[in-house]
Amino acid sequence: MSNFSHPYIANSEQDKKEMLAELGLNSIDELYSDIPDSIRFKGKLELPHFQSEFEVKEHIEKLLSKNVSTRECRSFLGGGLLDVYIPAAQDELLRRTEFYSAYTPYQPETSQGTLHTLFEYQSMICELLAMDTANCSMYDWATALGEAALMTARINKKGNKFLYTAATAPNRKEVLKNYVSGAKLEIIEIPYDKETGKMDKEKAIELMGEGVVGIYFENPNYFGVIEDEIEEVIKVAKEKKIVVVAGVDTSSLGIMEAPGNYGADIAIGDAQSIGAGPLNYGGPLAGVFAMKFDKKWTRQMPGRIVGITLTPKKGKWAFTNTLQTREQHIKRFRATSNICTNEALMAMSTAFHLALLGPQGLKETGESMYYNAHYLKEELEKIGVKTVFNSEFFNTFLVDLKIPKDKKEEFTKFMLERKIFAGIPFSLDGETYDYLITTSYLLKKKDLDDYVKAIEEWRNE
Amino acid sequence: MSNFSHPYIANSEQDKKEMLAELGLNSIDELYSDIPDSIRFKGKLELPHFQSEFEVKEHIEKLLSKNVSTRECRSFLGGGLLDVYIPAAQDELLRRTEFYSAYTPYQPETSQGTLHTLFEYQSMICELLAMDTANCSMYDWATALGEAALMTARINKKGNKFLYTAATAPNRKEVLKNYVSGAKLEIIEIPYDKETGKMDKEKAIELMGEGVVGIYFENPNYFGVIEDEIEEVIKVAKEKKIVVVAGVDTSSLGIMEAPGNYGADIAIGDAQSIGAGPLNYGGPLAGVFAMKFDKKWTRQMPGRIVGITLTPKKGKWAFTNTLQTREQHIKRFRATSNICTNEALMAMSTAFHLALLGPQGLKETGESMYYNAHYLKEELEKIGVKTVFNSEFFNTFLVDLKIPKDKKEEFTKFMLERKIFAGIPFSLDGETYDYLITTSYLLKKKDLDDYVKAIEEWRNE
Amino acid sequence: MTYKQATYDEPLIFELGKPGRRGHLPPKTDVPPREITIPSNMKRKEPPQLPEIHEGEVVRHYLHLSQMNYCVDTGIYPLGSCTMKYNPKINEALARNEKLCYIHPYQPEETVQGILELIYNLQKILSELAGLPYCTLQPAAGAAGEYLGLNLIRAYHHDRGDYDRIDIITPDSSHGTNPASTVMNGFNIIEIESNKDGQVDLEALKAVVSEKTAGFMITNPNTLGIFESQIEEISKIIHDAGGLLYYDGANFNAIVGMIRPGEMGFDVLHFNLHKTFSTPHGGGGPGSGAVCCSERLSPYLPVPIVEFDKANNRYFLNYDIPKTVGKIHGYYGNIAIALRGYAYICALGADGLIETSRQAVLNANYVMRKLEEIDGLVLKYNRELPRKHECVLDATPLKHEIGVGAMDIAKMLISRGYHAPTVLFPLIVHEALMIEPTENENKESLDRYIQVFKEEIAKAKENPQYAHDAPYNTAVGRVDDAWATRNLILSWKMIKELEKKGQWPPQWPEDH
Amino acid sequence: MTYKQATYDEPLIFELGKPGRRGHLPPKTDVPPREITIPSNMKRKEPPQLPEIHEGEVVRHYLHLSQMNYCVDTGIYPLGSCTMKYNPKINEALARNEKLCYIHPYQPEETVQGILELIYNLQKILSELAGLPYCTLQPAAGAAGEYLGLNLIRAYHHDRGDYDRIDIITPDSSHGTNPASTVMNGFNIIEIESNKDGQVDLEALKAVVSEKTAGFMITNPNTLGIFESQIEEISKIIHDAGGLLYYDGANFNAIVGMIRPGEMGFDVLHFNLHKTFSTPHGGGGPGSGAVCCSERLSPYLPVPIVEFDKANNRYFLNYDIPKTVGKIHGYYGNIAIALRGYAYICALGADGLIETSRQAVLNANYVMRKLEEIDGLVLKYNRELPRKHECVLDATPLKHEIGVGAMDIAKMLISRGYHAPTVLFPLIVHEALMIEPTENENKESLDRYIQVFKEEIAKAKENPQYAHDAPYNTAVGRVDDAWATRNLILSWKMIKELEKKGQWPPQWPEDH
Ligand SMILES: Cc1ncc(COP(=O)(O)O)c(C=O)c1O
Ligand SMILES: Cc1ncc(COP(=O)(O)O)c(C=O)c1O
Repeated sequence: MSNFSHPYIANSEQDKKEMLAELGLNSIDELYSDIPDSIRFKGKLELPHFQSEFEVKEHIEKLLSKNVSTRECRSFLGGGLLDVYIPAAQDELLRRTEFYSAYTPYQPETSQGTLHTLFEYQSMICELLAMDTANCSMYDWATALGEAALMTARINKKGNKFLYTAATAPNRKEVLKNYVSGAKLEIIEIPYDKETGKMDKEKAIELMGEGVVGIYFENPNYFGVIEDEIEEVIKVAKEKKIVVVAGVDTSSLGIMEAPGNYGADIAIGDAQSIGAGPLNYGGPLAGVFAMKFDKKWTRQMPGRIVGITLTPKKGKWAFTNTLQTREQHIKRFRATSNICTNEALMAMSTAFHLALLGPQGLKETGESMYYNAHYLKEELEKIGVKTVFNSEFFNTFLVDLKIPKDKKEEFTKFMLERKIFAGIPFSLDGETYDYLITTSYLLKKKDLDDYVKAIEEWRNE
Repeated sequence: MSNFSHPYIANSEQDKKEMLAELGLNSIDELYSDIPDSIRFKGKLELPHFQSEFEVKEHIEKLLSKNVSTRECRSFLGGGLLDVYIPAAQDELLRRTEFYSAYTPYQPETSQGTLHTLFEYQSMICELLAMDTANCSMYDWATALGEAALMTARINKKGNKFLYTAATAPNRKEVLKNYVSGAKLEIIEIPYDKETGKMDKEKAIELMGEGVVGIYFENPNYFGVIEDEIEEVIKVAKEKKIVVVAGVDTSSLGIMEAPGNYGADIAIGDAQSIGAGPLNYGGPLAGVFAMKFDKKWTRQMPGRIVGITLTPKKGKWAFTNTLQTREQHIKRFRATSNICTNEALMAMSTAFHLALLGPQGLKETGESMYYNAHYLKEELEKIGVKTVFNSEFFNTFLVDLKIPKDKKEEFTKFMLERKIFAGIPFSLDGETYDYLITTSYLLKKKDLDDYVKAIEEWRNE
Repeated sequence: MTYKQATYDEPLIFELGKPGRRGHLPPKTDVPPREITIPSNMKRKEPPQLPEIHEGEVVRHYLHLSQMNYCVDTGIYPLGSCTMKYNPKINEALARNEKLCYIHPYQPEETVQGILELIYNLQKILSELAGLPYCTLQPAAGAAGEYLGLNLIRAYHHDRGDYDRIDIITPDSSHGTNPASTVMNGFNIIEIESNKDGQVDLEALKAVVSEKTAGFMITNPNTLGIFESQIEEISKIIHDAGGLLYYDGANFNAIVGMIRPGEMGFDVLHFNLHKTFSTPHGGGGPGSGAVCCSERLSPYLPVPIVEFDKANNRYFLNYDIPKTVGKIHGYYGNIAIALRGYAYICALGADGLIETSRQAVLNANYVMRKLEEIDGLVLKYNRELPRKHECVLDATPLKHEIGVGAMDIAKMLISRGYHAPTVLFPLIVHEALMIEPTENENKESLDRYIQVFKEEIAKAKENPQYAHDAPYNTAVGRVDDAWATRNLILSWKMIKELEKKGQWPPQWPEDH
Repeated sequence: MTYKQATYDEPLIFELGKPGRRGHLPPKTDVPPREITIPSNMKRKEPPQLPEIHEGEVVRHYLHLSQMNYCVDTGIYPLGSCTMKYNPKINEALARNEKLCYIHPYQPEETVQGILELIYNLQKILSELAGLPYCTLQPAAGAAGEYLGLNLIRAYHHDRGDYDRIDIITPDSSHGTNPASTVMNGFNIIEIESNKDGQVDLEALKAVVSEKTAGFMITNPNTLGIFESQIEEISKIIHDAGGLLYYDGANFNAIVGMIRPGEMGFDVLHFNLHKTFSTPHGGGGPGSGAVCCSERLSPYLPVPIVEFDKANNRYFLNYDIPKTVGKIHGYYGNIAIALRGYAYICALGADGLIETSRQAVLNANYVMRKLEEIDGLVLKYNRELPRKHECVLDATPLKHEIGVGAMDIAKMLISRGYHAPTVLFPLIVHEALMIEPTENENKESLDRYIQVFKEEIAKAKENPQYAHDAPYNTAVGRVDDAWATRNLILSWKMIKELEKKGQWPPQWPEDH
């Protein structure tokens, strides 16, 4: 390894020699002398290596070139993620190394940039959701759901049942299941109404019996259906001190009501849809976690929280991580969550996005999506294609395509040839696929018309 | 224009109203009341407009998509520009808004970033060229040549003739001609030797008669030929106090001698080849202008210069624009040049690039280019294709192709089909084209082999 | 010497806006507007009170904030356990590729072959480094990796009908996430004390091992920077008891290419790509906590795993893992972060990665030996032992002597424009200063840091109050953490409510 | 109120390196090495003494420097005549497109149709705004545009056999580049005094006009921010005398879409895309100084001009301009800058551009009326006249009263974290404070600036020394420009030589 020199390594051979001399050593090997020889790896590692930055770039770009992006192929995929546009100003801010190459702000006095921005993120989330307090991110919506379930059990010590609706996204259900397994929390599914796609409210009320600590629903739910008949369910939950957790499509909040205004105690979701970042093949995302303020409850929150505090200079308040005694680095096994590294940069990115978008931008993007989806639905109906559920929706609906299992791949290809990602296949009967269609604000009339045309062609084939 | 709101405009309608009220005005129109109605434009402007940033992006990306870049097609084009690789770290620094969105540092105390970096640029240029002082950029090599010619006339007041070699790049000749026209400077071409492609030194010495203020040559010259027989010419110039101006390919300086070490008084070139920036279809570039230190001469330099100075705090020196009394904003028509806005950011970018590259990197890129060119030359010779001049060269040579005028377009297409930009066509006889070939360090053996194969195919067709 | 952190009186962004200003014009559909028929109970009544600011002012606001933030490109950032290494800029550039940014996790597989290949390659690389043949990138961070690892351990025991293994053993030097993940995962945690060498006490370990032992979690080198040299013995004790071994790979930057935990009998390991493999920390995240495991744990891996179908020359997402523990992330993990780690590995190769570790270790030992000389700081646990990528000094003597502890030292360092070490962690060293310089510092940088350390402690000795009043040149002076917890002002909404009650801005206590 | 500019003791980069360190590994050919047969007199003997630093430290060095630099995203940057407007970030992103960056000016035309179309579009747009049908983007900046414009004027006269027209007339309020370009171009300059309204004195103009008049150069609005309302009369006087009219369009941000100089008889005009159309100033450049001209000057345009071949539906570079003045740039100008300007125009459209101008004018007048109220500052020239995008206040009364002039005021402003106006320019106002806020400031920002202006002048009145000692919170205190000129230390090489002579670092004079 003599004369090894690399841009990622600060010291030269010369430095190494000088430092070893000062330490009275002959070789760095001596610093490894305490490691038993028997466990040293003596083989040759099989790893890629490129001689220059340019070649690394070429290699990775060549790999990525095999992908087809939603900028090349019209995407009707949603399911919790949204094909957003990241304004250039947002990306420029994200590229500030002061933000992205900082650690968790353990020394607040020299980290006000991160803290101040995260406080703004928390605040914007609260404004959007009509909540009082938010943490500065979970990994994603799915893990936020897991954490929320666990938190309801910490608040409601006398139970171990957590209700959730069947119209929850399948991937989030999976994570929920995994997250509650340790806490021995039993999760119980509330069915949905086969006609409307909404939560079956009678059933929900029935299930809210002994030992239920929390109830979760999504709005709009996974089928895109707006849950507009939940008043009674929430009323009962409140009476029984069951914590109400709402999962919302954050991108809907320019035109849809905030969960805090219809009774949610805890609201979760993903900030990706409000511009935390692009799709990134599903990560990094930014799990939103917000709640109504209650001093005791807040102390049960998972994740990092930034608060305001005083400095020695009168009048000069500042920001700091607060309630750290809930966290693993202090509380170890008594912590409210194991989360340490979170999605802070994505949270900051969300603040940049929302600051640029403003209330008007949020409203406009919501409207665009709404117009797109409703236009598409009507055009599909004109060619005789119906939606599975006959309810109000925002930007997503389940379209009654009934593609047989063995035709699914052919259908995908057929649509791909027309530069369309057709939607998320979803099987109600186990035999055929309907498609969950989401219309982002990037789609134009022509894209929607092309979709309808493609479906028509498919059916005529 | 009511309720016009745009991200590039700070005030809202509300602000406008408040401000107008404070000014006692009813409308902004009143602030234009002094403009005669007769000259107001009353038509409708025909300008493009897009409703969102996304659409602007789409529009411009769609335009650019019609280009074929040197990342898609192997480029053998040079002629003063080099297909460089810009390290990601350099671009990140260039994206620091503190650098790119600052003005000329008129208030040095709050602009040390720009000044310090420009001083480093000047210093690196001096190290490269073995010069003592450099300005912090001209527009490009061509205008640097024009300015250099004018400067020699300012120094040598008693003449009006400026010599330059015929092996100067045609575009630079054109600019030179234009720049000296006002000063009534006569420019005289020194022919080159038809065998070697070097400056005809006898002729040069002969031309260095009465009234000659400066002499200019390029090294390697436009044909890629190394001017290694100029000692005598320089000696005579020195005796006659004729200012020697050398134009150098800056990318050669890792392996080629610095002009300051073989007698140049002024050295010019373009920093693009040492990474000021990518090709950018020819601009922005960064004209290098450096010279040996001579207090009097330095005061005749064109362009902005950063120097060191003192601050009130003992021991704390700092940077400031110096010798400003040469410049147009102070000296008006007595200024040494009309240049105001220069290419400062490109100069700073050059500093970033050279700081990253270091002496080793500069040497390696030079070597890569040298190896490439010499390999290519030999491989071409193997198929019977010779170079026009039989001299030592760096990374560029003129290859004896003799493509007839009426075949030129066909040849271009033929090479394009093989994903090759064939080089710069150059006609020695006015009837046929030879090609000036430059091999950047981005080319690999396979690219060179493909070039040779293509030529072979062409000749066999 | 002068250092001043940029300081702006920057308001909350909510104080900046004015109705009607626009920061960005988002894309709009050309489908004609229509009535919005969202039922009134679910229709937004009050628009959210987001700021209304033009683009230039948004940029200014966050530019100011950014300059009030220390980062690894500001200077040394030797947070122990955090591996604050340089984040190569090429990685950031590559992560902006549209064919990474704009691909949806549910796209047809034939349209994501590039990213699947990259994920596959990275899985293979990490397996190669861990010496464990299986890998998933699904965990979003290290703690999630631990959680998953524990899932696998439980699934394994349960699958064998072994439901009684509920104990996870870990040394008291372990990172806080280890016990937190353990308990969150439903296990019982047993922490054993470290011995005088700062290593696992084998006797203590033997004493707690039983038929209830599900597994053992260890970081190696541990949070003291000490390599657990008895790792083979530990491995044997646990395996003999029927337990499994979890390797917290957060400290892998000390040993890349030199030790492969799989070869020491470990069953499962997580990597922190945001430590060892240079992906940025982002002021707290995102990370990427890839997990590698042995053959016997592979049946339980989360779905999907990226595999290669040789016959069809095609990468695919394998959901067909019947005994899978399910999912621990909504999709496949932080792929855009993983890509950065992959780029880093490609740039260094095996030799480069090994050299990186060696340099990180050299730097840590160099700093340690120099700082040890300072009167008031001691190297707890066997001071003869070389440390690996980090070391932990104890300022307890100084604290006893003049009342200046690790936190005061931290504040004095940041006054000077250098970041502090991790302080007061690991908990087993009371006034811990945990220093991990990484390979991104050269000798001059370390010497400067050592010098500043010495100068500041000297100043504190002369005047302890100087230490308590630090920091000085940062954007704000020492913040009052206790006040924050007592008052809990956590959002603009809460501020507005305080304002209504006349309680904002806050009153400074008399004695403040 | 607190403001501190970031301050680091940053050495020259040459002091940082150490042999053997690498900052970047450049691409390397796989062609085998060979002996380098460059003749020995032309072979490099000593490698250039460039720094040797690893990537992380290079980034740190320039990061520190960047934070010690004020920019338009730091705050108001009201440099009169400079139009420091916001540089939209989308423009920077677009300029990174590989299909812009990596195209060579000598590529076959069929491979650059995209950029040619963009250039063509922009030429048309600028012509539309100027009211002049021809356009070239070749000039790299405004001064180069002037130079070219003068070329055209000369070519025109010469082409008509009119060799005696050697005078260019310009008001004394003109920008320094106007006379400089004039003389550099071989013309004789005649500067005429402004009248009491700060406008061209028609009588003075008539007095100097003659058969030697080649042309007239004017900025409108002029550098006082005043619109030359007699522009038609001027135009007539010059044209009647056989001269041509040059419009310095650097101040176009006041009048976009409202006035088209071509319609007022102007023959040639340059735009500063780096002012009016938002392209960044880059600490001094690059710019882009597009020139538009009338039919009669078009035969002399520089080669090549981008044109559209309708028959073949193809854009091309037209070199076939027999009477061309040649070239004033090596290639086609600063194309990557022009692209930014084009993007800006596309984002605003006609209505947006017009509104931009109106807002810029409103802001300038607002500031002017508020600052006028300050005792010690006066608005020279007709104070009734509204200004356009900028205004010029004169601090001469203050200077007389307490010895505090425009430069002192500038230094007090930068102490507070706001950039100063242009000072001591135009030369016809002695203690000039030339303020151009642009449309990128909102009312709050202007009010803040006005407030700071007032506060600082009040402080100066209380204690003039405070003003002379400013600035305070900047990275360095007031620099000594005279010392710099006397000592001329212009490169690291010169420093090394001073060092050898024991003259570095510099000695502070006793009285300093
Ligand atoms: C030793 C150790 N283990 C685990 C973790 C947890 O990793 P993460 O923060 O990615 O969840 C850390 C990170 O701080 C660590 O240092
Ligand atoms: C009025 C005026 N004219 C001409 C110029 C010169 O333009 P440039 O700096 O682009 O050469 C300027 C720029 O400062 C200016 O303000």
